[in-house]
Amino acid sequence: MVEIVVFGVFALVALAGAVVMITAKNPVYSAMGLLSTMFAMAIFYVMLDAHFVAAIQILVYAGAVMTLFLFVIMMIGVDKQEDTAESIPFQRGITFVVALGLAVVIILAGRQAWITGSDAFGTPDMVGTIEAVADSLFGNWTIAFLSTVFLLTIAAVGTVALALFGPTAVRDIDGEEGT
Amino acid sequence: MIDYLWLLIAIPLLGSLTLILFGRRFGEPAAGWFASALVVIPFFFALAMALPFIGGAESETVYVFSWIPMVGANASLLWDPLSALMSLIVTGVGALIHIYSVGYMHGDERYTRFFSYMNLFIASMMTLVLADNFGLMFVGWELVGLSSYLLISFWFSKPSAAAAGKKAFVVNRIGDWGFLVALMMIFAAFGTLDFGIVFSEAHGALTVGMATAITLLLFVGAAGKSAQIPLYIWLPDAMEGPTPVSALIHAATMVTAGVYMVARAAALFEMAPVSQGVVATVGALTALLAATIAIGQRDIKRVLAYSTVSQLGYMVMAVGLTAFTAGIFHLMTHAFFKALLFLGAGSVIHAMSDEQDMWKMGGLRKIMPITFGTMAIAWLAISGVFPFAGFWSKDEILGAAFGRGGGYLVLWAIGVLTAMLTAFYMTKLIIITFFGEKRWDKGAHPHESPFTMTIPLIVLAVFSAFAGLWNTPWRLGLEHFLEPAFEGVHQAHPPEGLALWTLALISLAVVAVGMFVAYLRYGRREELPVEEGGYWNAALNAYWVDDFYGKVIVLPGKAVATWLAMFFDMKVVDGIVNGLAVVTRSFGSSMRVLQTGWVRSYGAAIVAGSLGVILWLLLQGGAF
Amino acid sequence: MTVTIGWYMILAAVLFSMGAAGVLMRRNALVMFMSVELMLNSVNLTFIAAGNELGLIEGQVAALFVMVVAAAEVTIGLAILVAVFRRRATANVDALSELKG
Amino acid sequence: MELSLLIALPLLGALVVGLLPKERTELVFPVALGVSILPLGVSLWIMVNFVSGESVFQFTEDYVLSETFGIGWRLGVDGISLWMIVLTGLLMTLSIAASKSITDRTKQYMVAMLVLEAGLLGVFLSLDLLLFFAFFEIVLVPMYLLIGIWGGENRAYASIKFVLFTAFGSIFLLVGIIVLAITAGDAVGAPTSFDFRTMLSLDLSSTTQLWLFLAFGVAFAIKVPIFPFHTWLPDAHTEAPTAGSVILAGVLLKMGAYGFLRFNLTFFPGASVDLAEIIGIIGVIGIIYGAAVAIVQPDVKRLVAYSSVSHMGFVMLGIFALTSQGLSGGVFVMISHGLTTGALFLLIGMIYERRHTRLIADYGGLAKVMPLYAGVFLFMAFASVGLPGLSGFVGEFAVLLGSYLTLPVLAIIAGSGVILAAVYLLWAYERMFTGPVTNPKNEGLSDLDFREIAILVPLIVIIIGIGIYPKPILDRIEPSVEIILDRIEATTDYEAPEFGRIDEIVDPRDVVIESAGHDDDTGEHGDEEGSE
Amino acid sequence: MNNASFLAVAPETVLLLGALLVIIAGVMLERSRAEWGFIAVLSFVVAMVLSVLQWRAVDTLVEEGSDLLFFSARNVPVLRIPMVVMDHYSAFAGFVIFTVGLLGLGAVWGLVKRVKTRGVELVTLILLAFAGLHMMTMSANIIMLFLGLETASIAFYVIAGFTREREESDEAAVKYFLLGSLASAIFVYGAAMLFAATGSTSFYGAGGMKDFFASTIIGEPGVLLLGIGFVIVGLGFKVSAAPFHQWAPDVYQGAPTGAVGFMAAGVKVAGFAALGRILIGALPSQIDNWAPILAILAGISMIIGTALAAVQGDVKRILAYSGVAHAGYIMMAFLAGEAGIGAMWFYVSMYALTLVGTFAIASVVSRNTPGRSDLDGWSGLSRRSPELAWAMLILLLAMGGIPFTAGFISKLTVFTAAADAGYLWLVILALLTTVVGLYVYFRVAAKMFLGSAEEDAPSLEPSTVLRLVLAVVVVGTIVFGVNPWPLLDLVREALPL
Repeated sequence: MVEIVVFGVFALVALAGAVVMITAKNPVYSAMGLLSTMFAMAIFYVMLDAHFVAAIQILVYAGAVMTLFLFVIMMIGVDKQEDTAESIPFQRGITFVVALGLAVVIILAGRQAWITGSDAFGTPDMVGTIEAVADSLFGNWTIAFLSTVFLLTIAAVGTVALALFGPTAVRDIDGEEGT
Repeated sequence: MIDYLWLLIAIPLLGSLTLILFGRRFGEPAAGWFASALVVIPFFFALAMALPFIGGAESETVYVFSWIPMVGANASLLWDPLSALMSLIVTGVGALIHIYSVGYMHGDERYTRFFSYMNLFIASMMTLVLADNFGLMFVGWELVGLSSYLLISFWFSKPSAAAAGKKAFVVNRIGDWGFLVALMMIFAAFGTLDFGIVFSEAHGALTVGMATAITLLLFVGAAGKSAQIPLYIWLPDAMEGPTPVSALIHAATMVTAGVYMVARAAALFEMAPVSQGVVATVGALTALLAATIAIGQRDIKRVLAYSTVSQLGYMVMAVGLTAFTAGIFHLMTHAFFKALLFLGAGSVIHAMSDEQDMWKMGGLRKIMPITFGTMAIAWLAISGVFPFAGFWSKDEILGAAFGRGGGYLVLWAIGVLTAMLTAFYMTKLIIITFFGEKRWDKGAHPHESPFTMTIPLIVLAVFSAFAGLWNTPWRLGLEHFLEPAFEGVHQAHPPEGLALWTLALISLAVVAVGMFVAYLRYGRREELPVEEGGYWNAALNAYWVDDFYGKVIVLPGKAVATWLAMFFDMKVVDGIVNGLAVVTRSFGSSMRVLQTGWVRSYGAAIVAGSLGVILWLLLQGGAF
Repeated sequence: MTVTIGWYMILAAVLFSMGAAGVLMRRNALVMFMSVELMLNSVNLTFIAAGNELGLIEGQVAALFVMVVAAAEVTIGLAILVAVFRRRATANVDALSELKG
Repeated sequence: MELSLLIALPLLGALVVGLLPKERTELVFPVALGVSILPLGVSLWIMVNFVSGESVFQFTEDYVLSETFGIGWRLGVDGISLWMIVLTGLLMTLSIAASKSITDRTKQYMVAMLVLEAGLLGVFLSLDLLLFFAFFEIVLVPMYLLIGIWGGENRAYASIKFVLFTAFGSIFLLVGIIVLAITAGDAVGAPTSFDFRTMLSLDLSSTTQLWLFLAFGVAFAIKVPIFPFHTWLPDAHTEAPTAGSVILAGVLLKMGAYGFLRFNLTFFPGASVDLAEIIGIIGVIGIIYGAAVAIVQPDVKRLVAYSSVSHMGFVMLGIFALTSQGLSGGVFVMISHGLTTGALFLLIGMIYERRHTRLIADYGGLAKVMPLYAGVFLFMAFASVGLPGLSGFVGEFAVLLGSYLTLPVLAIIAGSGVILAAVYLLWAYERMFTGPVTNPKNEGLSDLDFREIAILVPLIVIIIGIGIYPKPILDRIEPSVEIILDRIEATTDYEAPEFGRIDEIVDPRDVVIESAGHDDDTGEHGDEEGSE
Repeated sequence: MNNASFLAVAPETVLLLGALLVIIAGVMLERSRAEWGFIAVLSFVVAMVLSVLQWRAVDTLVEEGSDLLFFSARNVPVLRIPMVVMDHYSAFAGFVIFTVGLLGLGAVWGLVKRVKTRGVELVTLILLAFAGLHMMTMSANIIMLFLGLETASIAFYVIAGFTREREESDEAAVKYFLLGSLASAIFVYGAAMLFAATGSTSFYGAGGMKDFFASTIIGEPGVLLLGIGFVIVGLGFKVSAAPFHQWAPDVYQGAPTGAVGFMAAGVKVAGFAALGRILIGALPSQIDNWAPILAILAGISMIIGTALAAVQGDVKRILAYSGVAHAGYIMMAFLAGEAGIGAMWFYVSMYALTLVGTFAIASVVSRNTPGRSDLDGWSGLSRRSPELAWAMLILLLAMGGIPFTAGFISKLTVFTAAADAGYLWLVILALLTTVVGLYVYFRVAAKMFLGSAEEDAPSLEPSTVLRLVLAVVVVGTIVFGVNPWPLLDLVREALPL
């Protein structure tokens, strides 16, 4: 029963956050909406025995990512009040229909059975423990884990490359391919 | 010797090629004499080979080489009395006209080209005559058409000459189409075009209906070449060519090819009475029609042209009556006297500095005695005055018509009427041209032609006078001669005995009437009668048949072609093609609108697309 | 009545759709990007819920990797957005519609 | 090897021409001309060494390229393709010789011409469907460039129309080939097989035959072109440079008719018999329509282009008459049309170089100014009209006589095409060459020079030669045609008229290359004999 | 782990090392381009060699009957989830991808010079991106695949916006990034659905998707179908299949011309390889579910791609839209299931070659007026530079599917595969669009050969590197057009496990 109440409350929080995010005229409010949704998510993760992920969710997402977002919003520092009137013809209608349709179709598709896979090879004892995650991450998933190095390097190099391009650099490139 | 039969074709052909390629080196008059020699030689060659027929020699087929063997059309030649006779006429008259041309064409800038064409004609005509299958005959048939085209439009700088040449070729082609279809039918029936097989197996392989169809189509071809109704219109225009051409091609030889062809296919025509009737009727009507037109013509060559049409009508009538020998007989005599008439006319025109209007001549009798004398013989011959050549041949035809009886009596009547008209207009021609006042234009200095021109006239005059004696009712020399060619063919003959004499007398009587009327009208008065309005106008314009064809066939045809080309082809057929392209492009352009440039609408497409994809998958996968 | 997998899945589906709606509705590039993050979060929820139901740790691990990806994406994404929109003093993506057709 | 050499020579030539130093432009023309003579020589060598009446495909080559896909470098020449390659070699040499006036990007021009030649030769020599299609398509590219770069005013439109129109047809051909290849693959236990021989042994149902016939047919019909797929032709012909028009009319159109002969009749005999009448009707429409439309064309090139439509109608009629004479005649018309129409385009090109107009109305009285030119033109016009003694007649005559046996009404109507042919060509001649010289611009025109005469003389000689003595050609065509007929008779109820057919019946399986795999069909052989 | 198993990830390792060395050499040691450029080239070459070695190693392993094909499944029984698979499929993909990378590096070299110091970053990004692309193809796990996908995509987002002096470049980067993230989210949602539906993120191994379907028939396929659908959409976006294609023209046009070639080509190769890995490697049993929708998407792609390409006035957009159409053609190969893989490989690798080549040429043509790629700029190219014009012509012909170019064989094999699978209607549609496609390509050709150059247009001299790239591409196009058979036999073996 408690479970239901908790789920209900945080589901409402998550949805409300999402609604705020996609409707708020001020991007800061949007960020706040997303933040609350993420917190609600973390709660769900805990409820689903994914404690480590929940922690990461708070630390990385709510902590780092959202901060970054807010920072950028502040930095660009404009459009405090976004005009929410739609300028693209049919866009609103399409959005509404498509989003609603997507939700309805997904839900309808899963109404019989959301899980059809088998857990024949499952490791139920270990669910929810950080050890299990670690075991997996540094065992089976080592390669995947290592592969993130590419992502991170790119993130670093890419940011540098974009940042290096200052106003002075605008002028010095007059064409693309040289001889 | 017979193995070298092909030389009859090859020699003039060689001459033609030589003159085309190296003509300039020959110069004038060597080219003319060279060309003439290459016709004279075949003449004597043919003569040498023809003589044995008198002794009753067998017909022979000479295989030269294989041409289109799969349709049974090979280059193989037939030497029988009929082809021999035709060969002699063609080379003989041809040689004379060549010689005549040496003088006549003097000074023409394309002198050698003229003779090369003339030689080409002789070669083509010999091909036509000597062919032993319909295929090769058709070759000659078309090639004479080519020569005719080239020679009619010889003076191509004159638009009328060029147009006349084209007209001749095109109208002939209409006839050729009939010939061609006939050949298809023959091939379908016999599997070959070979004369020997076709004629000998005709009775077994053909039904009467088929024979009728084939022969009628053959006759369409003949009507084109021999200028019968309704395809005669090209012949008068063909007078645009030099006069020797008119004499050789459009009087003596080529135009008789139709008659020759019908005679050649006697075995087929014999099987088809309906065709006989049609052919004979068309011939008779053509004879009459052309004669009535000839009366009203003022141009000396056009008179002769219509006269030719008329005489061809006689011949066609003859072969239609199955009086093949009579047809060929008239063909032969006509070749002599009509060639003579044309050459004579040419001589006159030559003398009058290319004036052709008879109304501007007159009184030439004394200035050009030889021309006058020879032409007078021809006049008597064509009019059918005893004992000149035309009398015998024409009477045989009329006799045959009478002999067939029944409906053919009408044709006989027409023939007789035509004979009277012929006598009338020929007399008129002679009188206006040679008698009476001098009505020359200023600057005309008539003179007698040089000997190269007069000698052929004299020779022809001799033949015009006496050739008829070869086939008189008492001594059927020609008929006997031609017998092997018409072996097994039942021919129509004139009645015998008293009837024959009566008929001859009737003929002579109407001729006399015709001549007398002409004399009354033109010979007795100082002033020529004014011939304007009414009938004269109609006759002068040949009853506006040309205009009629122009309005009914040529103009609508052109309109249809223009519509097809400029509207249907460009707008409809091509319009559909271009329309498809336009549709494709406009589809692309309209799709372009969706590429708005707004990233959010791209996103909408992606999300909507995914919705579509999963919907399809779920529906198809049976998840709903 | 307990909270079943279906509840989470439906919630995730709704959040995913809302995220998608956000991308399509908002013209502020940052908010659009946030909406994408929302979508990724709903994916994570799906992974974890399914992993939990299946008794598999893989769901959690997958979610972790999605987070890593999201983090990297955010880094580059914000770098791009900053670089682009600093010059224009706007974050309106509708202004970027020179390329079309 | 000879056939590979034949295809390779022009390509090597193109390479040589392409590698000529940039600054030595004066070398391009003589080198290209010299190079183009080589394939002509080889094709003549093949002609001389072709043994009439022996095994049908000769000089065969068969190198498997891909076992899996059943693709091979399979070449062979029979009595039909023999003449096509000789024609190609001849016209190529002549049209390169006639391209002296090309001064813009000459090198690229010559390369395009030589590549075109290789493609054309490949089409006629391939005995592998994929190879055939490849050559069939590749021809578009050099032709596109020839029309597009060196063409007339409206060249951009004409060239792209040419490409798209013919490519549109080819897609159906490709579908047909793929389906056939898959079917053939099933028969031999491979994914696909493009071998002519394998396909020949297929026993297709009548519905399949019909659809495949149509698929192949559309492509070939457009190429031929058959009414109403002809509208690319006048545009392409008119805008193409002289050599382009010559090759287009002389060889390219033959690809379509050749395709009908080689593939449609052989692979789909049942459908061929069923559709013969319809195609015959379309062919006759083409004859009359092309001729009628030609009459009023103001542009002499367009006129000749439409005359091609008319002539190719004869080819189609002949082919689908399904008689020995019709088929042989059709092939002969193809040869003759290549020569005469090619020559006419050469002639028009020569006058165009002097006057830069193609409008009939701009000329008049030329015979006075250029007597030699006028004479040759008239000669070619008569050859095209089908004057006996020249090449045009032999084919048309055989076609008409042959088609009357099975399609009498059509043959009769088609016969009237000879009238219209005389009308349009002679009228055009009349307007261009006769009468007084009306346009002062025409007064100073020079007559043919030595090079031009040298180009035309071979054509004149050949046109007369094969018109008078077509037997060597017919002798080689006939056995190949008989094979086709025999196959049709063996697989359908149809019986071709016996007139003039060759007696000894060659085993239909000898159609194919002599090599292994012969024994596989023994069973079928028995059946065929039984049905005969 | 023995050598064979390490070999599976060796190319990535080499590229990573190469990238790091480039950074070290270029940024820290401030070495010249000649030196770190050499390192980059070497990395690609070594990676290519390693791909060949992989292929041969797989041959041996298959002969020995070993299951050493999974990098992480061998000696640790408890670890049941394979991450990486080394099979002919990944080896061939590797070779193609690294070839494209090498050629792309050559094509982009001019840009590298132009952007001066930032060239190091550019090259690093390229190396890493191609490592990511290959990861997509060698993954045995959908999360791993997603990682590869994102690795490549993120790098490409940056490259798309690299020449920021042009406003279009900004726009391209933003569009690519926003839409790319959206598509990634959709893809990964699909991955989650597949996880829910099959109980595994892996394709292979015990309990992997393939194994799961071998023993189970899902009664309620809703979630599975959602998973398949979203995965197709996600990858469909990457390969720019309609209706997920709209980013492509804008990004192609805005991104630096020299880079578009390898970006487009690389993503196409890897995207289709990934699609094949999932659909045919993991879900071959579901072919009846996914084939029809793939056929529909293929059809839409062809129609939209060609129709829109026909009305474009910009060469890069033309190529982008034609790329949409080509995506449609390539998708046809999948309809035949495993039998179509060879066709897919042939098509996609040959198309990748032509793409790199065409954009390389485009980069030269637009050199004098930056970013200019409208058709008029190509007018009279055959006079300004006959070599470039003819090279372009051959590549265009290849794209149009003209015989004796690789493009013809590509189309032929793909169409044959689809026809064999019973999709004759799609083949006919494909051929019809091919004709319109010919119009598109000949239109460009017409500009080059028929158009007249502008008065002041200088003649163009491509750099030696570019010449080399073009030579390889053109020769490859023709060689594989004339004699594709060895390659065709090879790719028929390049099947996913």
